[in-house]
Amino acid sequence: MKKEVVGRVNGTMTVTVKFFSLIREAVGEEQTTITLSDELRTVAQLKTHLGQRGEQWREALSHPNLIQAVNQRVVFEDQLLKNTDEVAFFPPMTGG
Amino acid sequence: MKKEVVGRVNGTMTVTVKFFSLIREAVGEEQTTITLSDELRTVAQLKTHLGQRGEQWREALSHPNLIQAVNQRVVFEDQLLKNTDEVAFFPPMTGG
Amino acid sequence: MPVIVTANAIDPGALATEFFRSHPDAAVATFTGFVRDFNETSRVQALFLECYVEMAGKVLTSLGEGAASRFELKAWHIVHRFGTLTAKEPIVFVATSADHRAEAFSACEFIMDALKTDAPFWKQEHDGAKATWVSAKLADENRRNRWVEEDKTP
Amino acid sequence: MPVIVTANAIDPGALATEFFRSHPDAAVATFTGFVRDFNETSRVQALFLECYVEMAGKVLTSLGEGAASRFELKAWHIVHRFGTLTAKEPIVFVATSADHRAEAFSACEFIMDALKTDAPFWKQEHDGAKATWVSAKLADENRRNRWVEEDKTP
Repeated sequence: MKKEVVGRVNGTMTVTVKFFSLIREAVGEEQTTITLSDELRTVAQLKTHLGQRGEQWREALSHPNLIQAVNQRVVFEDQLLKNTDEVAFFPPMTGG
Repeated sequence: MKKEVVGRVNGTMTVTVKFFSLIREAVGEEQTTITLSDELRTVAQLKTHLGQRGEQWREALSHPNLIQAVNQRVVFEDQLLKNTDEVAFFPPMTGG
Repeated sequence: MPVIVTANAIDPGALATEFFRSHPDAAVATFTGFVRDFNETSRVQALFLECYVEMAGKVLTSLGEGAASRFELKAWHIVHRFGTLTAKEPIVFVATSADHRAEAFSACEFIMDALKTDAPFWKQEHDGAKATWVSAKLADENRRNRWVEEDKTP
Repeated sequence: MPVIVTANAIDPGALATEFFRSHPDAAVATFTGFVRDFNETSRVQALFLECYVEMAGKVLTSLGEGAASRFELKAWHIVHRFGTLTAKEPIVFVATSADHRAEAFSACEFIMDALKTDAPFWKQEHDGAKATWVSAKLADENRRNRWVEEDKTP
């Protein structure tokens, strides 16, 4: 709650993006923060945006088996993002 | 082996018969010894023989679900008996 | 010894601990049965579990060896109690280990299903007022037969 | 707490002992997974298990609650390790208790199958020379889908 209010006061809406396993290794980061805009409101748009960081990013995020989660739930690409959402990208899971 | 030799020395061939659960309660005995003969060579003949001990015996041993084992293996009624065999009669099992 | 048939109390926690220590294979399944404290009609205060001990040892060994061969087990253990038990006491403990979980689970369930219909134990429930021999269940017979059906498939 | 996701070593013997003590229901099934000491091509010396911790807790809780409702469980417990493990160390422990063994077994196997494909853990095997991310298996996907098929039956 508090976080969201702060975001609005600052006039920006942000999401935290996390990367795991192969995707984390490919992009070379564990976590980043992205500011939402009218052109950046869905998971698909977030992927396109991050892909502009370089070929490694574009390849990793266009992997056909990539899974995306918002607030710890697996979602489709057209999922709308809102302020303070936690987005995560990772390959198929292999626990147990 | 030794037991079998002793049986033959004595000139008799015997089987031990054990009863369990409902069958044990119905016949009022846990165990008995029966001498085999030309007319008493199969499990079916043993049941008929024991049935002569009384109505309780006859009823218990003619129960449709009765199971018979010889030397700890479940067998059919036509199983041939030999000296020192261990025969057992019991109802369907309910362990586990 | 992979089979124990005993009139003494069994400790499934200790049995599981020892099995895990001895057989840390990729997949380990266990099953433990405890005395019910209720039946269809009343509260169960005690359970008398009659056993044909010599035959029980043979049958359980044969079931374990059959499961080991059929499901490619690395190890297995079957422990079955008999005598007089009170509600919530452990009756039976089965453990199976294998390279893959499907085999460990199937073997453990197969052993339990086969044990129910093939191992010479008979339950008598005591509710204080009376003692009642438990009837064999058709459901158990049907579960047992699932594995026989599978035997027939080519 | 029915779900534990931890970087510390887990003790399946102690977990089983505690579960049996707390939940001596008629039928109790457990599954324990240990680190393999081999893979398709070589000896595994260590396993790095990466975890999205916040999501793992949510997913495992949801799986446990789903299994409890679907299989009428009396109790359940899921413990999953992450971090760096050596060969033969325990990774995962699942326990389920129910009035009947079919439900306890099915729930335990369902949780394991669903956990393999739905819980955010990633295995990386180290054989000394190199580190290899483990690929998701089609067999696991198929086992997971068995339960979805069943969902559809009337």
